Amino acid sequence: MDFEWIKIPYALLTLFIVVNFGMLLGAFIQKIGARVGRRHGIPIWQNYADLIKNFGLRTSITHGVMFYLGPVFRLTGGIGLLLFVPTIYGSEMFSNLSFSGDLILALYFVFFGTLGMALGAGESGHPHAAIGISRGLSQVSMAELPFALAVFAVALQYQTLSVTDIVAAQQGGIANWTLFTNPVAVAAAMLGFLGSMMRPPFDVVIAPQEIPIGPPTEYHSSYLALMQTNRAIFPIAKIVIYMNLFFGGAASWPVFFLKVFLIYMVSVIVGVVFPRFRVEQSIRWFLVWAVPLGVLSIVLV
Amino acid sequence: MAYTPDRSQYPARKADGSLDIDLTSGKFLKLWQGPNHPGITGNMSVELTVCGDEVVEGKVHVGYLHRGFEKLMERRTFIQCFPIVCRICVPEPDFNEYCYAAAVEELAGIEAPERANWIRALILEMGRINSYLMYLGGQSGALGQGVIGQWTTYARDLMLDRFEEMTGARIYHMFIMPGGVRDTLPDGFEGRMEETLKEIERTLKDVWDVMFCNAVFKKRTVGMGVIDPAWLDAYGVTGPSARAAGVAKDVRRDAPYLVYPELDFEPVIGHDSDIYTRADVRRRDLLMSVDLIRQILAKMPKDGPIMAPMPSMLHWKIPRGETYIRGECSRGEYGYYLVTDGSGYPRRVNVRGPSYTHAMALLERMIVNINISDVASLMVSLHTYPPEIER
Amino acid sequence: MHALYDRLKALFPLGELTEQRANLAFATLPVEYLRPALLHLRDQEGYTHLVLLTAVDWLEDGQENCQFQLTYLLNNRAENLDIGLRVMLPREGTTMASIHDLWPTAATYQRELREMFGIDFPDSPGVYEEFILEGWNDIPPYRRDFDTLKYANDSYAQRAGRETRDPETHMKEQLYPGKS
Amino acid sequence: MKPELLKRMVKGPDGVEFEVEPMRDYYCDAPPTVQHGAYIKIVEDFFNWARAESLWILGFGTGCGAIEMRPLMTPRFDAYRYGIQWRPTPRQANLLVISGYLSTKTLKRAIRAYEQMQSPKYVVGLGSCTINGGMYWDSYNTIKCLDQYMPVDLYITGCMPRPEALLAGFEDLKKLIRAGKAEGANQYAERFDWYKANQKQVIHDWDMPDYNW
Repeated sequence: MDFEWIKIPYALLTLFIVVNFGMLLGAFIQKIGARVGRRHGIPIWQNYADLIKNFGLRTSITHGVMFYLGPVFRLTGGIGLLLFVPTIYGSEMFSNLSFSGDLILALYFVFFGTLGMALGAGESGHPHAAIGISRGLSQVSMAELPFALAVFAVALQYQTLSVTDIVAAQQGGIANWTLFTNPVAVAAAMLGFLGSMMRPPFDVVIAPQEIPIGPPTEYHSSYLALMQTNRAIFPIAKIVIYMNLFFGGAASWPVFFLKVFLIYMVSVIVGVVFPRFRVEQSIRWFLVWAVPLGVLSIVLV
Repeated sequence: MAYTPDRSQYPARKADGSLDIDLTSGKFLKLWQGPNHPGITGNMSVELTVCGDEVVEGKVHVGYLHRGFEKLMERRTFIQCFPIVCRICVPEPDFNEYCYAAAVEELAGIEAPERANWIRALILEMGRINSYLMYLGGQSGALGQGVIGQWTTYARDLMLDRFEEMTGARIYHMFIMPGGVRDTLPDGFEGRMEETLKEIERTLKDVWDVMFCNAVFKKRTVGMGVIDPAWLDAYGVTGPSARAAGVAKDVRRDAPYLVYPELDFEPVIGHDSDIYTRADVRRRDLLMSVDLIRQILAKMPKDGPIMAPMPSMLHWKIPRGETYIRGECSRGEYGYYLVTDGSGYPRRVNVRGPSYTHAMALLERMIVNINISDVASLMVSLHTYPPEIER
Repeated sequence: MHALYDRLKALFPLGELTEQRANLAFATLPVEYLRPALLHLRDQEGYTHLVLLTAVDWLEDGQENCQFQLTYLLNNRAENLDIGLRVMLPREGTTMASIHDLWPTAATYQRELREMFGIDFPDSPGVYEEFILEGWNDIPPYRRDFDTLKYANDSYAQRAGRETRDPETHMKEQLYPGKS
Repeated sequence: MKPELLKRMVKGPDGVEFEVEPMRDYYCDAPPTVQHGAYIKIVEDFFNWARAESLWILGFGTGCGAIEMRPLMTPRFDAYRYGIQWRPTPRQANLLVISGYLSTKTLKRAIRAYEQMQSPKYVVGLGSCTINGGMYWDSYNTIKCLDQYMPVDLYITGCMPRPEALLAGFEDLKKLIRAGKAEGANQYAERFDWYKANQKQVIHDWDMPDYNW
């Protein structure tokens, strides 16, 4: 297949839409959380103001090259994840740079940002950051395990490593979704999803009452702004993968927005009322509940 | 099958019994929690030496809030002391006013009228509810469950409204004067109070469902931070922490003051002495306070004097003497030791706050061998307020 | 209370009993008998709760009485009785035996006493660490001869415009204007 | 001086020997400098708008005023509506709320936190005790005038100020920021020697524990 240059502006357009959607969705999710606490919560444009302010700060302190590269890696992870997965199924404009083996790449990119943060936060020299990142790496690895198992189950089920093909196989009615054809895999993956969204009960990585606030402790000004941008992109990109693999993908933007919102809400509903696990408790939780489900899903396929 | 750390051998101990901790060995890390740290209750700090995820040594540092009250009161007349004592403990200031007023009255031979005593008991119970509501929010917040804090602070705001209509202030009420109280209850207070109490009960029901029935909360708190009942006397543990260990230490019952002999209540006790039990004892104590307020409002005399006849404030001299007044505040035994020397100024005032013993010796003892994640939760469960440690 | 006093009096040279309330009394004791008395009260009489340990500075009481008073307040919860043991110490170069082995929590009180009054407890753990103050460069602040207002005026910049009035003259002017 | 504060050679876990000098503050060698805003006024105005709409308070309850901060962030008053949020680390915060009296011990930490914050940064003093000492005017351990030690943009009076007063105060601070008048960080840099001299006069023990930030 020839590479078409027009794909690049299209991909950037996707990125633009997703960044804005991520910012608004993030604020909206916070508002929902605030409603549970009987508050109104932040204004919907708050994330933009925060972002501009952080870019507009006049001073910043660097702790070394890796300190700078940490947020960059993280942002790369988010953008890379988004760009190599078809955002809108069947649309020439928004399939981005997907190719036949992109599932493996996507799995790698999910992990990439945390690794980058580990290097950057380690350079910052703050003990809270170091503790946070060691917690983060162990927990993300554990959350990744059921997800990876579920992805393999799905890949085996559809006999392909291309996200586009997996989405194509799920078209034609709700009953064709992996959610119904392989519910065990989806269950395992959704448990992993809870673990990787950094919301309670699995937010011990950034726990403000223990190690405020974990890896990003030393990050400020533009570094923090980069990470905020990533915070808008990365969950959406991750949800896009879940949506494509398990929930039949999206054929148009409205369906996309709706599905992303609903999948996001899963982690929010769980997160808003739960306290957090200690890191070894959460690892044990994944080992006891999520990993057997993942193994079972592979066995069943 | 929980992993239980065994730190009895490691780190090794030096000949004088102190821990042999070499920070440059790379095996230990020094971690400061506070004063600028969201997991710390107020403005204090804990210096942790950790090995892996476990604390091997903890040191509490206080003094960030020291204003020297005990010195300042020595150069103020007895009535000038009255507005500043409440500032010693911020979340539950009324106990300072009561203890100070009662101590002065006792040494000066004044007896507060009965109705004033009822109003005092009412205020103290209202303050206790505030303090417990704040605690519940803090305890769940320390474990990352922020929404409970929102609900309880909302309920606390309602109680602060009742305080405001009664005393005119939200936090520092300056209501319990030596000799009586400043004012009577406003019109229709009982009805509005009843609504507030109902709302608090509703909130507590939600808190029970979301916090105490929550599997993760149980997992983090059951069996954590156990106070051995043998430590109670050694470390001067009082209040809910002692009651959670199965000892019914409650000054309201042990050494009744104000109108408590006429009220019908039983000290709440728990048995497991862990963080969960301490939280539960406080929750049930809160419900008991709600009940006590209803009893007080029902049994209270509706008229009568609220101030005893007082000598001229400008020339008020109290004969030489010393006394100790105690009361059961939400954290434990709160007391004032007042010494007078016959002049118009107190010779010495010493405030015995329960946090003084809980947050220093007891916390340093309990913090060893727990996970870094549990430090905040443990500290909140002892319900410490730094201002009363250092005054 | 008197029964307890008589029992104690048989064992220790106790001073006169000051009965403040039916359930609160104070008695003075020579320094060397303090520890056995505390032990006796704790182990035999059920006074297991150390309520507080604090000091009073009797600076203005003339030369012979110019000393520190240490108060050890013990509580018997079962019978609702409190007894305060007073110990008089000289004001200068004071050292005192520590009781942290009887009540571990006493170490905190002793740290505070050393810092705020300058009463030394040489055996008490951590007693020489700074407790509340940091970098203090004057005499211990709770001593009566320390003047807090003078120290505050010397050390801190005061904002202009604060007035301090004598309550008596101010009230007179407010209530009876014109009559001095 | 404590023995661990002396200059000495230590051997690291990797076997390399190096010299440490704990009393030297490794990160604070350079005094702060005056930072100018963007050259184009409209850009600076835009940034100022964003700064005003996104006030991140450092979660440092220095005194009793901190107790009214909690109602401020909860249902009754809900300051999140106005773009006010907590930030647990000074690196990310840009508003330091001195909530009440400062003892000299806390002042040292507050100055450290202030210097760690990124410019532009703002200071709000709560309560009469930050203005002239308030109730503690004759106390030997609290400072009386906050603006002697750090540049204060706004005082909120009261003992203690009610949450409504705090909200009104923050709205006023926003106006100041939008007008470009809240340049405390630059003021601190310009008069750095004066501020340092004042601080040193009050804080006698500059030995800072090995803090995490």
